[in-house]
Amino acid sequence: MSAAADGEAALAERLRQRVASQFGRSLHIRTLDTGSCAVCEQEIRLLSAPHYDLHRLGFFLTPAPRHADLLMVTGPMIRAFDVAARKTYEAMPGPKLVVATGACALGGVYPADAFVHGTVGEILPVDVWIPGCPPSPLALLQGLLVAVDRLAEKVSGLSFTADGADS
Amino acid sequence: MTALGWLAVAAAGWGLAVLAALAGGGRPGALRLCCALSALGGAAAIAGGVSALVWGNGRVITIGPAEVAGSLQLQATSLAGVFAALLGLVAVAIALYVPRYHEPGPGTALYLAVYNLALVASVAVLAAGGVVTFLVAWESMALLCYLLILRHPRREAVAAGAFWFLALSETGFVLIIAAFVILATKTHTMELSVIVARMHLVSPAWRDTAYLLALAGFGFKAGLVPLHVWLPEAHPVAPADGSAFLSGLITKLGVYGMVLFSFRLLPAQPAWTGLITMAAGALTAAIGILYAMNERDLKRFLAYSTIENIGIIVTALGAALIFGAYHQPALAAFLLLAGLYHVANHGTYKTLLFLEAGVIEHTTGTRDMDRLGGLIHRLPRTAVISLVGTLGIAALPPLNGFVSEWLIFQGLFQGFRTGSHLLGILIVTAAATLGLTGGLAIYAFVRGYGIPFLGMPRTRPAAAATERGQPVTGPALLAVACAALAVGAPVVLLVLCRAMRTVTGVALRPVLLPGNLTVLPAHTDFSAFSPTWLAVFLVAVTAVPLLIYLAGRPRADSVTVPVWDGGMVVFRPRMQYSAMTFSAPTRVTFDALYRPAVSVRRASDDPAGRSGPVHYDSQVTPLFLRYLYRPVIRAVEWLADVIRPLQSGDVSLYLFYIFLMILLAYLLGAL
Amino acid sequence: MPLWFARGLRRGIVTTHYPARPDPSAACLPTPPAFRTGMIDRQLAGELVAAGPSQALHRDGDVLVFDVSRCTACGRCQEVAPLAVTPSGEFELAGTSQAAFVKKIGLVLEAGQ
Amino acid sequence: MTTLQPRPGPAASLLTAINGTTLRDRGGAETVAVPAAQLETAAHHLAAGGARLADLFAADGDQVTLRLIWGFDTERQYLITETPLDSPEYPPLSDIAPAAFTEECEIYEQFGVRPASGKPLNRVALPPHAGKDFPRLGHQPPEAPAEAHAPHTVGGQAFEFPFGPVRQVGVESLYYGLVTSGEEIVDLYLFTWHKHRGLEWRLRGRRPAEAMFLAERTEGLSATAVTWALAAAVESALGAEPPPGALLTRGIALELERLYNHAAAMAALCQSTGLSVGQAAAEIALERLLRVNAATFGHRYLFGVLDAGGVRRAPDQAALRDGLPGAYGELRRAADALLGTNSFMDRLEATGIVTTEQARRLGLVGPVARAAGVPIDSRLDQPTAPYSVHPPALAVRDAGDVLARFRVMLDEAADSVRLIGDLLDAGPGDGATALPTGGGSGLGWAESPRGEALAWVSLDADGRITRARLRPASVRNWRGFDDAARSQNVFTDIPIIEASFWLTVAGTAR
Repeated sequence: MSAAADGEAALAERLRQRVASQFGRSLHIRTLDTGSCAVCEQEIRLLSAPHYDLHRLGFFLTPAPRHADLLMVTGPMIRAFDVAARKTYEAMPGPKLVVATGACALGGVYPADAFVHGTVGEILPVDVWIPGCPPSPLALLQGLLVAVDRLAEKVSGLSFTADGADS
Repeated sequence: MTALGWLAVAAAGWGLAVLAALAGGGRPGALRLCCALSALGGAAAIAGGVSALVWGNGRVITIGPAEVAGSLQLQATSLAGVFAALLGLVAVAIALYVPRYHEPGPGTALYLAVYNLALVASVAVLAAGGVVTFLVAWESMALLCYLLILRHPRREAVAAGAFWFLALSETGFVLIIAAFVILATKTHTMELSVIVARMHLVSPAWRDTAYLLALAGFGFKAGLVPLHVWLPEAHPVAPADGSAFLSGLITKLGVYGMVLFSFRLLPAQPAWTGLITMAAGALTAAIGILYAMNERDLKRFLAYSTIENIGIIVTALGAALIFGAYHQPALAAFLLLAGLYHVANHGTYKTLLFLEAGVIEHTTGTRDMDRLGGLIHRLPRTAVISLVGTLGIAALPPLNGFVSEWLIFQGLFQGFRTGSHLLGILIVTAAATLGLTGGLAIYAFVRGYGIPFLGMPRTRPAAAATERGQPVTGPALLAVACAALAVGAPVVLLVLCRAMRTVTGVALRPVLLPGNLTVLPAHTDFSAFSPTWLAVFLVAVTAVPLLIYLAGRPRADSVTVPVWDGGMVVFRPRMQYSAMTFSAPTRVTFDALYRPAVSVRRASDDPAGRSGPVHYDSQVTPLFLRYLYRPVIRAVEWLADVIRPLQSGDVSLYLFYIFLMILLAYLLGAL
Repeated sequence: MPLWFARGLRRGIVTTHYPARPDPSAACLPTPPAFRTGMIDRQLAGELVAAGPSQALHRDGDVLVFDVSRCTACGRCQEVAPLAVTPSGEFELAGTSQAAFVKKIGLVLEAGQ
Repeated sequence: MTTLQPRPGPAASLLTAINGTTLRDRGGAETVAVPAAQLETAAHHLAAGGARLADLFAADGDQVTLRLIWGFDTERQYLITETPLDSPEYPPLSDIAPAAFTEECEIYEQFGVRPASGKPLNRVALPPHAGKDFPRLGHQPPEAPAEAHAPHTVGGQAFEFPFGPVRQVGVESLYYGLVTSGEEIVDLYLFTWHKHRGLEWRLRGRRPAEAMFLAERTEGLSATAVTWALAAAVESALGAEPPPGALLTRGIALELERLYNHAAAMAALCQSTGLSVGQAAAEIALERLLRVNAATFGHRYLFGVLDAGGVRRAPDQAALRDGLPGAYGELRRAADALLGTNSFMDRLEATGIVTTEQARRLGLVGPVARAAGVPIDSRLDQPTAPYSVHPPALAVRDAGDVLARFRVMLDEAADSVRLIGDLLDAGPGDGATALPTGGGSGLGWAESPRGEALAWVSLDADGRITRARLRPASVRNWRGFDDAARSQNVFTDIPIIEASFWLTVAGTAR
């Protein structure tokens, strides 16, 4: 990773700390569908269902980007949607976070081509990545908590290798 | 100098203006001179009106042998004072407005000559001291106004609109003549003041007949429903200053006729005539504003709003008559005063609005609200001045419309003082109707101001509009007058109180103005407010926080981002409220009145292949034209066909007709 | 409304205790694979990469690069080599930098190399 | 046990009418060659004969070939007419079967061939800025399609209320152009191009196994149905026969999908009517059903269950047997409570009415059509295993309003539970037959929770897809949405109507 990107990452990290300290226990979330298959949306809707009830954690879904501190972006960022995506992001007051949600948004399903950018990061500055196709509500909760520093992210510590193989 | 002297000066000024216009033959210099003279005349008229209000009725001046019926009899009366002052104000404003509105030319010169003559005729109506003088002045005023409307006779709908005006005002004129003839024959005099003195000779039946004839006759000019149809037809086709003159003054002359009869010539009316008057007024107010709500044409909209305001005034007069009949002279005088105050106010801001409508039409080329929009950015001066007028006509504090309407309401709310439960209820019902009207009026003027001035321009001309070179001083003067009539309400009321003492003999001042700028509705135990302090307070309430904000504004770093539009690609003018959609709820609520006919058209309405732009149309049925006037017109045409055989073209036959007429006249004389 | 009130009382609380306590329902969720080091050689790695419909897996010399962020947990690689590739059981995968998702799995080199 | 069999071919009468030739006759789907000159005659003949134009699409070879898929819902089969076009124009089919209009527009923007009638064509899938080099299935049209459905000039008496594409939180992107007179809704049109992912374009050159991965992400909420349709198309093209156990497994997966979708629709209805308690109850049921899915097939939305030629997983029968009754019990109790809540029912009744005539003209499918009194269900009308042996019960209402759709969904949910029981008893299994090599083309279908999902593929000699047509039910039913919204409704009814249609933008934009 280049030094510039390094500085950028550090900057994003500081921003995240700031949001966490300011909105850590009252965070308003706006979702943005940039071409998902409608399943990620279903899982996000379920976050407010009794089984998960994100309000108990101080998260709230808001339809108005003007009130939103965090943008959950799903889908591979279709090029025809650039304008709307940028407008939505600019409509949010700072400091603000962007959470790329689901394999599409992370570039797992569609390669970059004439239809899509491939990843959300191409258009918006992503702070937190939530893999999964779709990410289950539990995974989404964990991602949100990571976004506001109430859970430590653990993926960097995982190796995804099973041991005891050399037998 | 006496009031009549001032009025004479005014007439002289206008007469000179006529000469200047005709002699100048449309040269710019001559036209400016003409306007200057006209303005001077206006100023003189203001002076005359005010002095008539303050110093009371002058004496009757007869020019020519007194015993001859046709001699010219003049008198400045307090009752006419308000109207004379208003006439002056309107004249000054229009004189300031005209030079930039009309492009110089022979047509304009002729038009201005006619207009100044109409001013002379109007002042003659107000100063008439005798029946013949009044009738002659009245008729010439009507004919000159007809010519005013005909400024551009070749344009479509102009002739028709002018004809509506002429036909209805002539019909009214016949009734007015009848009313005067009754009084003159019963009192054997042609002099108004003498008629007043000999009123005891007139039997109640004749008196009430005369009153009703006058009410209807002047109602045509004032625009009482259902006699109002000429206003929405004639106003749009006249030039802006012409429509302003019609709405601001001519309709008020109709009101003057009514007060002349009800408060000067025919004292001690029975309550039922008052009830009829009040009912007609309330009906007029409600119907007027409801029709205004569904007009797209700016000037038709204003014309209907004039009808509404006339209704408010006439309601006040009717209630005054009722109180008079029930021995509440104070309240009667109070309501008359309130009505006259509203006359002055409406004359002021309606003139303003019509003049600005003319500016809008000149800068954008259209009067259709749904083709305007966003003008506040392109015509800032017009927008500000119009806002003053709009706030005034919507009867919102701190402007003048609020003061007079508050007075009228306070008067009506005291209907219980008549002692009769029925009348109390009826009067309060009228008050409720005016309440509805007031609410709708605010709605209508939010629409009438918001659609043209706010939002995005809906057409290219609206986007390209610029107010460079457009008239501003005339409307601005009227805007100042609106503010003055509101803030200076105590002074105005003081003057009107004096006038009331002359007209009704009631000393209102102690019960109306107990001092320190407070206004009471004729009874100390009812309610009170102070227009002046209210204005000061409102200004302070808005200004002080603003100043605090501006002073202590936090210098935090802020970003400016576009309006959140749901991520749309582009926001188009078609995506904003239009005049007709804004008023759609009223069309639904009052559909019994409107009978809207809805039609939806599009290129292909195949449910699967629906394509092409959609055209949605909802037409309001013109009830009065269709169900009242069309039959009348048919009847007249039928009558014309029937009597055509009389005209054989045979001279001897015509001589025979003449002989018959003379015979008839002798017989009548012998009776 | 009393109907709904009564239902609610009868229904009781279903809300998960996550994150305070783990949620049992997580057991059934599809999870990215875990690779047994030492059982995957170049050929198998090639097969795994070919089997994966997403861009999660690619081979870089003697290293199998696994980008967890792009994995859809479709399980196709586990079908290719059920012994060498097993579900990791990890569902808390959110990360704050894309670098954190890239895992390198060393390949066993065949004899003679 | 009775099995539903296709009745003798309806193609016979058509062949005599236009003396065409039968190309292929595969289980329940016959393909007939119709020369371009006789396409209009054929269409008239079939439409008059009561056939339903289920789909219409083009394929690009050395010349553009037009294929019409007709549903013969009484003869229990489909008929495909195949028409090579030698000119850029073809007879206006939307005048014969109005449902074809949207497809005519789609074909125009993808292939540049248009119906002979000068009717203006709307933009459907491709974004406005799609230029010459924008990937298409065929060639760019001579002039770009207009937004003919957008009111360019609204008379001053109505104005356009813009809504979207970024709408409420947690819903898909969709643009409403809502033309209103201030009170009633005059017109409603949709833009979906900002979700067009070019899936049919991406499928070209893929192997069926890879295609399944994208197919289940076409419309994630009916992943099973779309993948089943595609798999069946591939199998019919290559003449493969999946193992019977696998077919039972597919059936189980599809009915589970129907269950959770109807629960989700119920939750959405409650949300749109502002009944939070009902929403909570429905979401409890929904979440439990999704957990049953996860326990049974290892994925909450049943991704990766189906495979070309069979299935990749067998259901965990124990988990399903002891999970489903409780989950469905939640759904049932919530539904009963809702049916007893007047404030809720009043909002549903007589809202968003779709008449039977509209439903037929627009070729609507699924619960929307069935609620409008059109008794079509591809599980019964064009039965394949396992439904030919385990037929579902047809749920039909004829009010056509939101309430009717809601009741249809509830009846279907109950029937799905019964079906799952039967299918479980029949012993579902897994495994897939290896696909034989060699090319061919075929049609596949499945009844998704939203209605009939169709897929048509043609494969080349080494088994790569040359053209795949995916037609989820959403493609059909959105075109009934504006009519439902315009039938004397107010603004606040529109979310209710949208919830009762329960469509996805992803499915129609593809």
